[in-house]
Amino acid sequence: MSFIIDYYNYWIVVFLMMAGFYIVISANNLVKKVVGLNIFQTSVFMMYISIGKVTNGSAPIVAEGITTYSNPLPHVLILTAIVVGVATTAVGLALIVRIKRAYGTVEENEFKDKDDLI
Amino acid sequence: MAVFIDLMLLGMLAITALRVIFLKDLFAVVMLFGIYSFLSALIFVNLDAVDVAFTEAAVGAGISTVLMLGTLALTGRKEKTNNHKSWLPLLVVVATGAALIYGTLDMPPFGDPNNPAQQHVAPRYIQDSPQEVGLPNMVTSVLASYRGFDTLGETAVVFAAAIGVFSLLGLPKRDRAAIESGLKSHLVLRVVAKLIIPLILLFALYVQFHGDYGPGGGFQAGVIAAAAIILYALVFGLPLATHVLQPSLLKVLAALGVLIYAGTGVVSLFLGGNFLDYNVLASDPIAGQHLGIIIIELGVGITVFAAMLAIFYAFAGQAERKNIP
Amino acid sequence: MILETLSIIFLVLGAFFSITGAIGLFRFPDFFTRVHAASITDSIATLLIIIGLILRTDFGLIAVKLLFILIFLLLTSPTASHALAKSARHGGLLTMAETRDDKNKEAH
Amino acid sequence: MLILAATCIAILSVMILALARALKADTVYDRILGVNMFGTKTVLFIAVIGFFSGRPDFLDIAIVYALINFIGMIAVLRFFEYTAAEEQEDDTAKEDRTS
Repeated sequence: MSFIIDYYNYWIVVFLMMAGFYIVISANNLVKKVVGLNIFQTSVFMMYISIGKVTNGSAPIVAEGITTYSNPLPHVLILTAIVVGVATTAVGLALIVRIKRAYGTVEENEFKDKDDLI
Repeated sequence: MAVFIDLMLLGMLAITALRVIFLKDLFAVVMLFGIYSFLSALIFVNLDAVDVAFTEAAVGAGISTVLMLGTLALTGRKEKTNNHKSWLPLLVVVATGAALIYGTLDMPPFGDPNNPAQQHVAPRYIQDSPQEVGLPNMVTSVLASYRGFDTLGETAVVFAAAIGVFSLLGLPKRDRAAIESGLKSHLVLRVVAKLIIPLILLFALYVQFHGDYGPGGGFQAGVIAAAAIILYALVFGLPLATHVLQPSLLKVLAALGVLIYAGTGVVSLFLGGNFLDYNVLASDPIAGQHLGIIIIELGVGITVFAAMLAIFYAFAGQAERKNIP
Repeated sequence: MILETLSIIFLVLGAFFSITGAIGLFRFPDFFTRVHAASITDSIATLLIIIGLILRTDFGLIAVKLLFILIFLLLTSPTASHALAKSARHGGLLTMAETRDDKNKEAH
Repeated sequence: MLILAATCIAILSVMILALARALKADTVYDRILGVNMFGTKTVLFIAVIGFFSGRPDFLDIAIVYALINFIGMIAVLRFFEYTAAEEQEDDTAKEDRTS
C-alpha cells in the first residue's frame, strides 16, 4: 500500500504525458496537435512540482510557526517555463494561421497533398 | 486529506485528457483544455507551489484559451479525420509509457524529505535567503536574485516570441476605428465590464508590488494587466482597444522591459559589482537587493504585459480582417 | 464560540445549496432549466460559504480579500450566466415546452 | 476543522458533477455552463482549502481564478457571435444551392 502512495503521483503524470503524446502523433488537425503538446507540457510541469514537494511541508513563503517548506527551486523553473510555454504556443498558433492562409486547410494530410501538386 | 484531494484532482485530470483525445469538435477540445489548466493549477496549490498555480491560472487557462479560440475562429471548428484507427501511434505511446513507468520505479518516493532534490541547493535557499535577500517569498528571491540570469533569458524569450508573432501575423493598424465590433447586444455585460476592468488593473498593480511578500510578481502581474485590456477588447471591440493602447506603443514597451532588466545588470557592473549583483545598488546590501528586485520585476512585468497584449492584438486583428467582406 | 457556530451553520448551508444546484445542473432536462439550477450555486452558495469563511478570520486583510472575491463573483458569474443564456436564445436554442409545441404542430 | 473538510468534499463533488456535465453535453451551451460552474466552484475550493491547510493568505490565487474564468467566458461568447454569423452565411449558401 505504501508503495502505491509513494508512486501514484508519478504514474498518473506519466499517463497524462502519454495522453498528450498520443494526441500529438495521432491527430491530423494542427490546432489539436498544439492542444496535445500543451497537455504534454503541463504534465512535465507537474512532474517537476511533485519532485519538489515535501510531505507536511508548506508553501515556500516565510511565515511564523512553520518549519518545513517545500523546495522553491522547481517552482522558479516551472513559473518561467509556463510563461515561455504560452509564448511559444502563440508562435505555433500564428504559424497555423499562416498555414491556413497559404494552403486553405489545417489538416495535415490535406496540405501534404497540396505540397505535392506544387 | 491532502492525498485524497490530490487523487481526486488527478483522476479528474486523467478523465479530461482522455475525453480530449476522442472529441472531434475543436471548440469543445479548447473548453476542456481550459478545465485541464484550471485543474492542474489546483494540483499546484495542493503541492504547495502557490506561485506556479498563480501563473498557470492566469497564463495557461486565460491567455492560452483566448489565443486558441482566436485561432479556431480563423481555421474552423471541426477536425476532419484522425488516425485513431491505426495501431502504430497507440503502440508507440504504450511502449513509451511502459518505459517511463519502469523508470519511475527507481525514483525516490514522492514527498520524502530526504530526496536528492531536497539536499543539494534547496536547504540554502530555504535557510539563508530570508536573511541574505530579505524577502519572505523564497520563490521571488530565487527568481530575481539567485537565478537572475535565467530570468533575464526567459524575459528575452517572451520578447522574441512576441516579435515572431508580429512578423508572422502583423499588428492591426490604429486608424480602422470605423468598423464597429464587440458584444454590442449584451448591455449588462458592457456595464459590468466597465465596473470590473479598473479593479483588475488595480489588482495587477497589487500583484506586481506585493510579489515580494506573497504569491505574485512581474510575470503574473503582466499577464493580469494584459487580461484586463483583452477583456476590454473583447467586450468593446478591437478598434476601441487599439485606440486606448496603440500597437506601436506595445512594441516599444516590450523592448523597454528587457532594457530595464538588462540595464539594472549593467548599472551594477558600473557600481563595482557583478552583472545583476544588486548588493551594490544601495549602501546597505539588503536595501540594494530590495531595490534591484523591484526594478527587475517591473521590467519583467512591462515586457510580459506588452508581449501578451501584442500577441492578442495580432490574432484579433487577423480575425477582424477576415470579418470584413 | 458564537462566531464558530455561526460559521459552521453558514458553511453547511452553503455546501447544501452547492450540492442541490449541482444535482440540478446534472439532472435537469434542458439547457434553460440547467441555467436556472446553476444560478443558485453562483449566488446564494457563494455568499454563504464566503461569509462562513469571513467569520473564521480576525477581520483583517484576509477578510478584505474574501470580501473582494465575494463582490467579484457576485458581479461576474450571474453576468456570465445571463450573457450565455441570452446568446443561446439568440443562437436559436428552444426551451423544452417550445420544442414540444413545434413537434405538435408538425404532427398536426 | 471537520466542517472545513466536509465543505471541501462537498465542493469537490460539485466540481465532479460540473465536470461530468461539461464532458457529456447535449449542446455547446451546456458545455460552457459546466465549464463556468467548474470555474466558480474552483474559486471557493481554493478559498476553503487555504483555511483548511492553515495558510489562508493565498486568496490572491482565488481572485485570479474568478477573473480568468470571467474573461474565458467572454472570449467564448465573442467566439460564438463571430462564428454564428459565418455559419448562417454557410446555411444561406446551402439554401441558395438547393433552390
